[in-house]
Amino acid sequence: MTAQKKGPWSARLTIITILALMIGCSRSVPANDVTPAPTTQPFVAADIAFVLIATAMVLAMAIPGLALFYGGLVRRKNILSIMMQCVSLTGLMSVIWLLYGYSLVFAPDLPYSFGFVGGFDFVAMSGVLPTNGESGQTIPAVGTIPRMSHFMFQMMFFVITPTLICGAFAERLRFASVCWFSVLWGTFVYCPVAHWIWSDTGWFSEFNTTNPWCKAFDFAGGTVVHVTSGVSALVCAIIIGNRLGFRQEPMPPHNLTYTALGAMLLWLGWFGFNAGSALAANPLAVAAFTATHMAAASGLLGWSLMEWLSHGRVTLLGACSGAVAGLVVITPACGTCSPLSALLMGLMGGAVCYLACTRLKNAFQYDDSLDAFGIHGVGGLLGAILTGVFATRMMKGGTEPLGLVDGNPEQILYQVIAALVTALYAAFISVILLKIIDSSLGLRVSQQAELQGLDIAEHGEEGYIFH
Amino acid sequence: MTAQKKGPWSARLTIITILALMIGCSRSVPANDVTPAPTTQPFVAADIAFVLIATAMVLAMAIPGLALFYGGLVRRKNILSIMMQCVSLTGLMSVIWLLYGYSLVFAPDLPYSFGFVGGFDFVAMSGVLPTNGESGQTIPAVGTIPRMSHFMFQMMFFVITPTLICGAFAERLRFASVCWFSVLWGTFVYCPVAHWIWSDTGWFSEFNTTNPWCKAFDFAGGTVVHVTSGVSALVCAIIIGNRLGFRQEPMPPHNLTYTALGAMLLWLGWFGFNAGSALAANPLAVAAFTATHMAAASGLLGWSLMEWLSHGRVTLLGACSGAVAGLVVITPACGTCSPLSALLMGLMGGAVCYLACTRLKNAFQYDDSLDAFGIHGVGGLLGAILTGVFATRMMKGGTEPLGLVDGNPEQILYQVIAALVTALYAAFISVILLKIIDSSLGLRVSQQAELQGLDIAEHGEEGYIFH
Amino acid sequence: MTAQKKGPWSARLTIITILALMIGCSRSVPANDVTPAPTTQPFVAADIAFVLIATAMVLAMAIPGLALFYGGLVRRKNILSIMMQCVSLTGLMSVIWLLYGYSLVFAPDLPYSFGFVGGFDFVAMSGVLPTNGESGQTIPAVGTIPRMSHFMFQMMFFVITPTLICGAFAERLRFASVCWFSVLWGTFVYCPVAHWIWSDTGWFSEFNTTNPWCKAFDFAGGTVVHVTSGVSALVCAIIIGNRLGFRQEPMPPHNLTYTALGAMLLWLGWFGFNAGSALAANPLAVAAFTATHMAAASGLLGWSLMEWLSHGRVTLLGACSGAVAGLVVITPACGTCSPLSALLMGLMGGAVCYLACTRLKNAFQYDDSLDAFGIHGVGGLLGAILTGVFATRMMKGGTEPLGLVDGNPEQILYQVIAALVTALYAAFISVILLKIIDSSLGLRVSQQAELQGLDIAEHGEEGYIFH
Amino acid sequence: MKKIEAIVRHFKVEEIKEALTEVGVKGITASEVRGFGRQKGHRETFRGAEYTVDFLPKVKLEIVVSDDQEPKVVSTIIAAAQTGQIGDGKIFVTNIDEMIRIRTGEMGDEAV
Amino acid sequence: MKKIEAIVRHFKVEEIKEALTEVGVKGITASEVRGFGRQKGHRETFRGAEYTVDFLPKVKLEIVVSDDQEPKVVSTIIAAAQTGQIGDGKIFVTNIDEMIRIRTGEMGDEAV
Amino acid sequence: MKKIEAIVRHFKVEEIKEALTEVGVKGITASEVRGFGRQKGHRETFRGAEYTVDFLPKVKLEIVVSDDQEPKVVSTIIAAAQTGQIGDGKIFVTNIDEMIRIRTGEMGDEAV
Ligand SMILES: Nc1ncnc2c1ncn2[C@@H]1O[C@H](COP(=O)(O)OP(=O)(O)O)[C@@H](O)[C@H]1O
Ligand SMILES: Nc1ncnc2c1ncn2[C@@H]1O[C@H](COP(=O)(O)OP(=O)(O)O)[C@@H](O)[C@H]1O
Ligand SMILES: Nc1ncnc2c1ncn2[C@@H]1O[C@H](COP(=O)(O)OP(=O)(O)O)[C@@H](O)[C@H]1O
Repeated sequence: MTAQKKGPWSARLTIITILALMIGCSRSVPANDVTPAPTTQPFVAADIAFVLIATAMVLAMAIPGLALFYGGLVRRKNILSIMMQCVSLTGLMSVIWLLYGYSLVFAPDLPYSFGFVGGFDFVAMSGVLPTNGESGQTIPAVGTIPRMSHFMFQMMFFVITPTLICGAFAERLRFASVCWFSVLWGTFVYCPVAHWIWSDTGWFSEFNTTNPWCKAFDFAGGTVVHVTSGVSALVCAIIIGNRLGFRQEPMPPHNLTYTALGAMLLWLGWFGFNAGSALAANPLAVAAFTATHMAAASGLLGWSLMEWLSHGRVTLLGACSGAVAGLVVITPACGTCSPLSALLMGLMGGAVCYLACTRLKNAFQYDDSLDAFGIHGVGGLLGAILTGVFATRMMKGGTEPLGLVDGNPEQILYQVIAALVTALYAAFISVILLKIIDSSLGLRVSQQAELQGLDIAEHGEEGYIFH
Repeated sequence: MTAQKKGPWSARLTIITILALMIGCSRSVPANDVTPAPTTQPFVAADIAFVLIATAMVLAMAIPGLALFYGGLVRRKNILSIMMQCVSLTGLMSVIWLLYGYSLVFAPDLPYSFGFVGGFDFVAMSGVLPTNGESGQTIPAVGTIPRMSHFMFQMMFFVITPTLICGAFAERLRFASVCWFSVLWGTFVYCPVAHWIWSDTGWFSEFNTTNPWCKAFDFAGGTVVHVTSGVSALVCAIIIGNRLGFRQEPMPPHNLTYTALGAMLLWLGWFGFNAGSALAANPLAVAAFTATHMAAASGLLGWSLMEWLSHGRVTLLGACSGAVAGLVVITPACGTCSPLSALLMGLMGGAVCYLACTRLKNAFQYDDSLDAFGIHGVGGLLGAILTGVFATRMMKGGTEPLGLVDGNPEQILYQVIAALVTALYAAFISVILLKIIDSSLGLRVSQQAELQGLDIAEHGEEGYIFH
Repeated sequence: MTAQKKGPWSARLTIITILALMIGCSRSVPANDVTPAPTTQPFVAADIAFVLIATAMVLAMAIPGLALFYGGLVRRKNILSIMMQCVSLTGLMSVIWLLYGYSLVFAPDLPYSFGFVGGFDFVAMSGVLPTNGESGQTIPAVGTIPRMSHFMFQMMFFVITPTLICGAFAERLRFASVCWFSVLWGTFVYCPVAHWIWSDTGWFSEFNTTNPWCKAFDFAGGTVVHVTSGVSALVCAIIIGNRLGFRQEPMPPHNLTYTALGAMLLWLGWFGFNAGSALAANPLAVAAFTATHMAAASGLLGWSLMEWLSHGRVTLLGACSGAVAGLVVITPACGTCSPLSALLMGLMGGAVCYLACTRLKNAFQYDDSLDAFGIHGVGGLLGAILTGVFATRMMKGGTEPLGLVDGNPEQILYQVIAALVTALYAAFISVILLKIIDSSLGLRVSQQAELQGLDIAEHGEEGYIFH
Repeated sequence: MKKIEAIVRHFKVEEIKEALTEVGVKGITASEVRGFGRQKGHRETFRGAEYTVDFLPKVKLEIVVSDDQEPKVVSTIIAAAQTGQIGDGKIFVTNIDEMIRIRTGEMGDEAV
Repeated sequence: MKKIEAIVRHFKVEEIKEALTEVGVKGITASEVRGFGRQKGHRETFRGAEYTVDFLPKVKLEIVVSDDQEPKVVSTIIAAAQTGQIGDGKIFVTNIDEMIRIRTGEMGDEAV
Repeated sequence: MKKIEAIVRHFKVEEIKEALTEVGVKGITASEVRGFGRQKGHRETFRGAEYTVDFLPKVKLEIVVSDDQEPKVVSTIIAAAQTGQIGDGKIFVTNIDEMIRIRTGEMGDEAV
């Protein structure tokens, strides 16, 4: 672990590279000869409206939701650095998604990759953009919405996932390293995993009609988003090491009102995340919406219950953490479980994540600063498994039994396999990326910068000037 | 009024009871043999999309809207306690709504209750959830949306109403008492009143086609939400008594930026509350949306005008309070009045609530800490009456004259009766509930806790740690 | 420039006048004999839903978006004054829009005005409201939505535009003067310009099928909103003069977390602003949505890149400013340019606005306090021109070439003419209005009030009371 | 002249100010401090991390008075600030060499 | 050594700092205080409740200097801090027994 | 009695408090200050405007002790607060005429 800055040039290079790539790409795309020809345009206006709004809601989870949730938890001197990470990653990951992210996830398999990752068909939005031929404008579609709308909705997942990891290494990483890590992580972890689980040809994809290795349900990204980010967060916390003074001096949240506000916005935005994943304004979206809310409500109660039993009092931070834990747990299940099951899942999520963030973390003494693993990793894994328990055709329609309660116990196995493979893969790649970045740019800021706070040391700004 | 804590056990019992109930219910509901058979599924995707988004917007009124609006008004030492109440009640009331709240409001009359309250047909979402029979999935509907969507939309009203009351007893109540009071109040006040006014068989319901005692218009809940909560707030303020030091030392809002932010979010969320009450994306929703905005705008101007006339200057708190007052006043009327009438109603609402929050409160010296009565009670009553004045078929369609301006003066009488009966009932039950809670759990925190602030005393947390 | 207050009477008069006007108008409108007869009602529910939500999102840009973005940038002692301006202008401009604003923009030309401004056909919502005749309710339509919905959507643009200007004269203007200036500016600048560009008969309107002088593309208001407000902001900054102590003492933003939060909300709300301008939930809205997001993302990167090259570090304020700059630049173009062009436009917008806010302002030493000109003026002009470059039928459909890249270079000329005429007109009228107000009410607060801060001096309130 | 520094409870400040005004005190400078002493702190818990906050919010009042006013002022503060509970605070008295009113340049007792 | 405490207006701090630096002052400690004095407070209104805020925001500067520097420093502060309006603030001078630089342990005038 | 004022770094406060408790100190009053001195400030940039922040956040500890405790306390603070880097801060010692415990009215060394 080297602590000194490697000078701004590396950073400048980054930006220049991206810029070059961007211009290059935008030139190299002949916008009028897209091949994967979508012909009919079966658009449903209501679905377009719904997915667009849902897209905005998912973005609201990252900025300002997560920015505030995390921002409130750090010490005053690092508030801007965490907000900066959230907003900059939004910019950065969006561009990456446009350049190749969407393609790596949703394009047909890369040749000879054996379903590992998507190919380059959708690079730089080719095949996503409309085309104007002789016969008028042709707009590629996914279901009842333009593919561009699918592209945008999925982009927000790509934005928020690495941002979640920032909770693990808050208050000590160089900004340039955060950017590099996120871009590489998005490329090498998120894209393949999302391809496995959500593409038409993915190994674990329920949409893979030909030959899924093991069909896992992940309606809105429990595994794709939360297991990947949560497990990587743990790896980051361990490899990067504790904050200076961790467990010696108190490091209380500097502004719990922000954290509460952030949690509330996460709750609201999650409706877009989960219900929007139906990609249509239909009863399934309503079911997902309902399950989402009930799990948040009971996650809140579950965590509070644990606090009450152990300390005899409940905290706002606990209630908010519990709600988020409930939301994480329900994410993979919300399209297949009943609201009553959601209630139970949320409750369990709140309680289990409570234990992870208190007992587990204390026992192993890693500094997962804002509990990215404790909530997203643990909640994500729990949710993946419980989805196998509670999935039922009552909500999803169809005649096949889905989960354990529906009479299909082996689904649990599939869920566990998909989640574990994903977790191991994410952990493995994260280790490699961290090592590479540490030995080139250096991961951590200098000790002095860490004491002074990243806001001033890295960005030359202060959060609050109240005098 | 006893001040000492009755120990954490009572609180623990609460949670355990709820938990038991929850598990019990979720077990006892055979999800597949729902009776009230909805057969056709006339869903309109646009209405589903609209109502789902509106649902999220109503939730945004409670969290973070009200949490910030109220949070900014208390002293620094109680900021978390008020946010905690908002977020915890969201969790708690949502679960109650699922268990039996929705049923008590919207199910057919409880036998022998003479229309007082709904029965148990929809308990634990039976009759609300889809069913999977031989003939495929059947999804209960309300109008053009799934009943589950109606269930969710109405849930948010059930969540926000008791939360409004918290403004009256802010900064001095035990958290456990707030929870118990809200749950009982929701059960015994909100559910019956909402049944009277909104169910198909309610005494005052305009939807009661058979035999309404007196048909009152309450499009989005002026009486159901604001009169009930506002009047109960007054009762709470009086029975619970003043804060220590009230009228001796200044108790200025600790963060008016939060209050302003909260008011702005309330304004935005209210579009969901009011326009969403059309339960469809139709011209009526547009009319309600427009009336809502115009009343907020002129409520702001009305309150500011009064301030200008009495002090020669206007305040941000005044402008925000006026906007909220305008929104309260227009709530029952927004589906039946023209935007021009809305402008006048808002103006009157701003002015009248100004007087209630300044002159009236000063005259009677009750400590309605955040003016829950002054704004919601007074505004709600005023709105109920003015709805009888300004209701017009121009906006609502139809051929029957509706309100005074439309040539139907007696509507005012109906409005007054419904509002007054509701107000008296809410006050009466509130008194009883407060007495019960006070003699069991104890309502108020200890003097020492009140001086120290509820954040530390009740929750062991601090809002801001800025050093 | 006179500094002393002209007494509260002028202010009281203002309100009384508005009130009188309001009541007068609402009386004089015979709601049942509207003439411009809309007969068919071709409403599409999805479009109604979409435009209503978009309307709320645009409002969210002003309150709380801009209120926070600007609020964080001022010094602590002026935080409430800026929030007050945002929220009060929302109230005030909404009423003006109802009274005559909408009519001046969208009604048929005022006779003998030669297309300069709209007439009085829609005054006080006549011709906008539904009517109830023998043949049932008739609801005026615009496209597939009720005209009332168009009225509301456009209202929010009228609200936010003068609010943008407040950034230029923050921390030193009398509140009454801000109100008067905004109302007059809205009337004499916004209404004519919007008529030129967006009405069916406007000089520069692409919807003018008969005889446009020069057809300019301005999909969502780059020229109507940003050029007008940005250029007027520069005029205000120069005429009103610098803040006391400008360039002598530091005047750092007092709360960058608010500014970041505001920028994030602006980003989100802008989806409503831009995509909503399609007035329908169709692929065009998706395209506008996508372009909007990509420009924000690359605007952020563009500004950050410039910072990195000049200081070797990036700031949160820079990232947020860049995102907003990108959004401004894409506003006129979002309905006609591809997401890849949007990426380039945003990048250029971020970089150019960076130079305007740093180099240009420093060179000329005007005190455009919150960079309303630097971002909206410069970004608006740049966007207008680049729209002529990047407009392409690929996104918009049709067969005519649109912009330079599409083979229609002269479009750039049209864009420049429309933007320049608008800029000159806005500057000219702004000068006149400022002179009038200065010589009657007085523009600036007293020196003492400026030192004390406007919150206490003008409104008798404090933002934060943290002790 | 004497400088009297009093560390007191927040909610007593108004009362003390009024009592002091009555005995002729013309100026007070107050500041937010955090005090550690016999008064027990409270425990705070944030997810897993529990710790004790020992420094409790107090207000420090500084009042400069002429030597003869000192005893009166001290006893007034004690009377107004006392609750009898641990944590009422302390008063320190220091000698001041010189006092100057910036506005006028007046010095000594004139400046008080 | 002497400790010079000056209660001054916010917007004068930069000016004073620069003036002091010019006369050779090497260190200043500043803090936010609220002052009550001859300067009139302002009225605030929150819905019904109106009250006067008597404690106005000021800055306290503390500067320790050697005995001989004292007069110069005091006059410099007066010159820079004066506006002539009520509320300009006060300067108090106290004797300091000992001063130590924590970094080096240097004491007395060495440590200033 | 002596008043010991120490201007120290934020992250040293807990350590100092514990060290002082061990040598028998019963009370401390802490406050947030901003200090200007030899330690270099940092540059901040806000869009076009760049400037230097010279006043850096520090904590001021005030401890009143009996005369004989003074040297021990001072050396304890130095030991705990030192990092050896510029900006460690200063200690000032002043004589206190009188100290009173508000709760009981006890005076002098009794009140410490
Ligand atoms: N020796 C001391 N030096 C400086 N401040 C002290 C000292 N002792 C107490 N204080 C201040 O007085 C406050 C009250 O003291 P504490 O011991 O808690 O109660 P009491 O004064 O009732 O004995 C403390 O919070 C601290 O701010
Ligand atoms: N006797 C005093 N003791 C302590 N501080 C004082 C005293 N008198 C004034 N001050 C401080 O000086 C500030 C200015 O004093 P004030 O009487 O308002 O104006 P002026 O110094 O111009 O006469 C006050 O706000 C207060 O902080
Ligand atoms: N003469 C002084 N008077 C008052 N405070 C001082 C003085 N000199 C230094 N200080 C305070 O001590 C702090 C540290 O001083 P500085 O010169 O930066 O480092 P060092 O003490 O290591 O030499 C300053 O930030 C300031 O608060």
